[in-house]
Amino acid sequence: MSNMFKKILIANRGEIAVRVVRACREMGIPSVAVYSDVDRAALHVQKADEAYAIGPAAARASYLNIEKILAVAKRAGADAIHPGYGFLSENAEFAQACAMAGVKFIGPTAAAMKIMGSKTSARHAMEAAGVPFVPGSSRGLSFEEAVDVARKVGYPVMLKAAAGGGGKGMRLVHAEAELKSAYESAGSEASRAFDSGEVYIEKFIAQPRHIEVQVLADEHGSCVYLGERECSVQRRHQKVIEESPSPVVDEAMRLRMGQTAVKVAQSAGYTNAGTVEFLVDSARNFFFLEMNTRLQVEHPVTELVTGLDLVHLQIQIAAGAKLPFQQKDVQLRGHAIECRVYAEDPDYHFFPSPGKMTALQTPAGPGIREDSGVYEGWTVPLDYDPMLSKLIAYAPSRDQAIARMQRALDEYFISGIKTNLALFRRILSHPDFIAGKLDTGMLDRMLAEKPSAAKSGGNARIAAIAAAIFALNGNGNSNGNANGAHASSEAAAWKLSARKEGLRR
Amino acid sequence: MSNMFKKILIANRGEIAVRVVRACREMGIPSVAVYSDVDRAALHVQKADEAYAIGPAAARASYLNIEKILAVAKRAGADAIHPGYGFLSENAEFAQACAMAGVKFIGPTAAAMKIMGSKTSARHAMEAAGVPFVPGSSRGLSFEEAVDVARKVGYPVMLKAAAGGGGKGMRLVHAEAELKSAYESAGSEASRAFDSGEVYIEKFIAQPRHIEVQVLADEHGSCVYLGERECSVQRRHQKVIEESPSPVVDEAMRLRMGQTAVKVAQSAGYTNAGTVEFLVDSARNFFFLEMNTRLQVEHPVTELVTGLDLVHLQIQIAAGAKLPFQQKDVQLRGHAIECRVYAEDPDYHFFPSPGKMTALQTPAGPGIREDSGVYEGWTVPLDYDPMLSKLIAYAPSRDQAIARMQRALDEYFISGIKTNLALFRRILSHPDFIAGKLDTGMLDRMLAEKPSAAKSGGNARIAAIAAAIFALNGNGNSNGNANGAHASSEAAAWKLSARKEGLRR
Amino acid sequence: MTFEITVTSAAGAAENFRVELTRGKDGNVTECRVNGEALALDAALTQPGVLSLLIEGRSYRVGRAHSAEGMQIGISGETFEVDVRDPRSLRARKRAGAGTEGPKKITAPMPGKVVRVLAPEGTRVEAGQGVIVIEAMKMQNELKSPKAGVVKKINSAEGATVNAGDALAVIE
Amino acid sequence: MTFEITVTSAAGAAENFRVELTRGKDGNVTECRVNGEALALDAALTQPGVLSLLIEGRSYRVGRAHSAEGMQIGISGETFEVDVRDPRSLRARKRAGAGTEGPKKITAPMPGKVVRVLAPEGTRVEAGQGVIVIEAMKMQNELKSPKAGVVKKINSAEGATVNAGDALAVIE
Repeated sequence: MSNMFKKILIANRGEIAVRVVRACREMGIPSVAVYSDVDRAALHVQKADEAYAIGPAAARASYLNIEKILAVAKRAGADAIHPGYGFLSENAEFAQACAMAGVKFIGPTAAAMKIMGSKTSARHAMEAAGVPFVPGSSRGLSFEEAVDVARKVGYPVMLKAAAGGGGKGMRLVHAEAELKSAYESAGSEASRAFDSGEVYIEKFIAQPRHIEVQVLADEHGSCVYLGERECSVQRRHQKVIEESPSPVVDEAMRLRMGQTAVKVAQSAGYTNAGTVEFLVDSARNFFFLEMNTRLQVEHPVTELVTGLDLVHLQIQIAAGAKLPFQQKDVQLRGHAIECRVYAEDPDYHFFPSPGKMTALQTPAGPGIREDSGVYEGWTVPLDYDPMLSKLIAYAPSRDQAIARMQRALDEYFISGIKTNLALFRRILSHPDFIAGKLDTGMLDRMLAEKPSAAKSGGNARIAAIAAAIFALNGNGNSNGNANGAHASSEAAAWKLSARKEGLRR
Repeated sequence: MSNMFKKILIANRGEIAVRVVRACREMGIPSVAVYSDVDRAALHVQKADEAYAIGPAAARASYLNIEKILAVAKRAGADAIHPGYGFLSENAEFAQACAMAGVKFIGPTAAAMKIMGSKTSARHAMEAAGVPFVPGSSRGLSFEEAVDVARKVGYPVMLKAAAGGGGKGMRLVHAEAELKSAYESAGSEASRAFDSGEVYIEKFIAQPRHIEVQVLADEHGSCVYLGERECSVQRRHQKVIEESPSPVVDEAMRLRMGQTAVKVAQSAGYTNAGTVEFLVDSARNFFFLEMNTRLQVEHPVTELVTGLDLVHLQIQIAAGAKLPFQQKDVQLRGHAIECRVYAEDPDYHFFPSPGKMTALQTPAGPGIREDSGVYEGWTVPLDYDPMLSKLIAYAPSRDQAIARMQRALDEYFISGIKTNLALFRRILSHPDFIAGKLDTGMLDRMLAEKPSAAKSGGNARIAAIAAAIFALNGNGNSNGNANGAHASSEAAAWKLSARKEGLRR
Repeated sequence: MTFEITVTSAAGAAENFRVELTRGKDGNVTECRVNGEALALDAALTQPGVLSLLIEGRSYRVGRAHSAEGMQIGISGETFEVDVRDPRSLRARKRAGAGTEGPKKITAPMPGKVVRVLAPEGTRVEAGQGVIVIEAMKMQNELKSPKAGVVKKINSAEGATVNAGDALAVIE
Repeated sequence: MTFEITVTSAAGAAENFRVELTRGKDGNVTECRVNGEALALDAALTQPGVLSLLIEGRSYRVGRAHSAEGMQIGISGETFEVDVRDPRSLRARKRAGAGTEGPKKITAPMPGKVVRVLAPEGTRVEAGQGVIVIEAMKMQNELKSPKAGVVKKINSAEGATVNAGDALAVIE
């Protein structure tokens, strides 16, 4: 493309920064990483073509510092910025500042972000376009209005922060008696989190699924949808496992959801990649929830079932290219599942577990993709989100994708820090997950169940034998006697062998 | 499936043994590895559910020892054997011995293997079915017959071993004066390699492409083709890079080649996975070359463009299942390229380079699959084929797949032994490769060219700086001061920083 | 040599094993018994901290790590805490007293920053009452008192960075 | 400290660099000059043998390995042989004499098995004539005489296993 970017700055860290660096490399565009003081040795710094320090560990002073990031862009000669997800990715002010600085923001316009950023203003635009909403109010409410609306839609209802996201400022209210205290606490939580205490009310949907549709719109008026993602496996409103397609969406429902998603995007003049989130009730009615105006963490499952590369397409679209295909060209094939690997301890209240990864063995082979931001020996800093990596499995069918993911989890080994790898094994072997019976409360219910201890039976004995062998041989940390090319049959520092025959002597 | 195997023994080593172990794990079937004395610590032994020693390093005493392998199958209770490729995979006697022992051989019947094993007997079956052949003789020839046939088809001609493969016993003959010595040397080479000195003659096709079609046949009469693989990038008749689809095959040609391949398979009563190889001339005429009666090294490129898993399907078919799809369900999408990573020195006559892999960093991320048989610290034995791993890149288009593979090669780092990684970078950036102008002589011509030294300019200077820093800091081998979770900003053992500003002080 | 080993699964189930390994003259293990049962064993250290075990023909790839809590052993995705004791040694069981007698420490379960001291020195607290809040990776975690008593000592000020295992408070 | 460094690309192109690194009192490098030119440099050892370099803002991930031939440096897929000399040291250049004067060794370029001795001791050979055939990984490789002369010594018998760098024969 003649007017492709000369250089792209990635205003992010971790796996997504590495993901975008790889796309830039593949497109022949030099990439610029930025890093805080604790990220000097981070993987994204090592993978990028250029890297510049932008300040202290605290995100506010570095990854959220618009001025510093734009100064680096200018200094390095970057003519575009990819924001990744999180940090500044949904900050309309940043998009605006990029435009002012003559640097292309790879994402939607600030105007479209503003419309979608406030849930109530988004609702106005959508309602006019006939997008289905959960019954409730379409704007921030006074307490008196809240009482009226809640009576009208019927309890239970949800209070939500108008400027919110990520579960903050949300309250479930079962009866009018609870409404006042919930209204107040939601409002004050929203104020603290989003600088706006506005709350609104929605009918509470029992055991809903969270299903979202990926859209892609160019700057010439074309917009397509790329199938859906089922993201119902959540803990504290944070997605844990995502998959595509959804076990509950058939061709007809996909068409309706997709067309609705395109309508949502077009009503806001949306461009680039975005995601339209829906709540789906048990009768498979879907209701618009919100639009995420950025690349999602879980975009790889869509890439695997469509065969497309969303980051390449984001960059092409931002550079002014037309979408290189039409809706009818989009073919979905197979099934993809993603696990978000976090540095947290699922056996101890999901406490975060930063620290040094002393060993790291990652899975590979057929149908396995890993988008990682870490490496063996890296010290995961305590200053940011605990996501280490995304493990994605693709296979012809959902059953095979589950089995493949289990196989990959078996191969995965991380030591030095705690991770949630064992949690995925438990979820993936749960009968409800296997049956595709998912809803946003499923994981919490599963965690409340007693885990079956049966599985460990055999391996505890093996662990004891291994521990004894390690103890017998000092520590087994060094793999000592291997002299370069010499010892072809002596790769290991030591070998032991006890045969029953030996005992008979 | 009700009559699925209870346990599968894998009569192989290296990446393909790991590949099959993974498929077994995904299908819930216990896997049994076998290993020679030098392979005790090999990856396939570590990944399998069970592992048994089968003797000394020499393949004849271990991986080719039918008796020992069947004894292990019996002892472990395996009711099926996957032979991988190489070793016993195309040995009809082994397939027969499995059948006699009541163990299912995952592959075609011994009868079908025998038909395909002799090129001349294969030819008789095919000619009757109307399969196109390179003009020449259809059977072993006396010298006098050879003179006649060569005159009839016209020089240049190829002499080939009837029982051969892999280039052994092949001679190109430009004129009748050369025929006698070529006939004799080809015959004696064939005798040594295949215990049969029979040679036949074919018209020599100048600068042919090698294109092959994957077929899959169940034991109930269904047979499908799964697109083609372009394998023209070869050195000494060994494939180096494979891709699918071929840059030269369009829909119409794919249909004709696919239908021919199915005809070939059916004429021999072929079952399970197989590959029909064709020579393609510059006018895109294709001629049957041979059928490989096993899973090919390069099967992953087909898996990526079809979305299927060939090893799962092999196992299902061998267990008596019907093909779970029809020809019309096979969709090809995107482009896949495979590089065969070998322990050999492309800068020194491609000498093998066994030894200890002291460091190994493998590529990952979008569109990258790695099927590896090695790990960091493994000592690659000198007793077997030098293939370490297969690196496969998938992307929406051929150009993107090439760029993605280059990106992955940039990320790949192996030390301790020599590898051919640099060779792939050279091939993938060659104008003929990029243009898809491939033929089986392309790589030899490229290797005869002087490599452009321009690329190294910048990096030599960086290498010098790095060497100085390593020298200044002793060896930099230990990453010392990292105390578990403590030193979040001190992941590295040491850091240096020299700023120009410092110089001005 | 004989080892008494306690293996605790992630779910908290603990099991005790007695593992006997006998070395021959060449240093090789000639005999392996687990709880008295003889097993065919073949072990190879394939990487630092990674063991390939063949036990009665079954193959296991075992990873080993150390943390503040001791040794962990990972086997195909499961992680176990192991406590290895050589019964001949005089060293007592390392297990800390588990009751509610005497002063108890509150230790940091992870590195982080102290964002709030909920119960300053001298405060009377119930078992399970929050004492200190630490934050890491955008998550706040309340550390609770292990027993009813009085906060005897707070070792960390608000804003301080702490390491995993640091004693942050003492309850008496 | 100043280093004289010869960097040889895989294609055989050699280049010489003079790298000066000056340490400050705290042990940190305060100055980096390459062939006299000052560069902004930031280096971090991220893994054993792996260096992250930022040079004038450009990022490089550099791997280091040792082999029989010396030190290798890998940068984004390219591998260089490097020879580092501290000019103050008296150690002579390690480069072996390259001419055809005097006795020359034939060394094994890889581990393998000697399958055939083509030119036994006492044989007169031409430069480039095969002397010994070794086999590894199913490939036979003929090792050739580096000069015209007489086979003075054969150190390996047929069937022997040899290591990379072993001197297999001497031609005089």
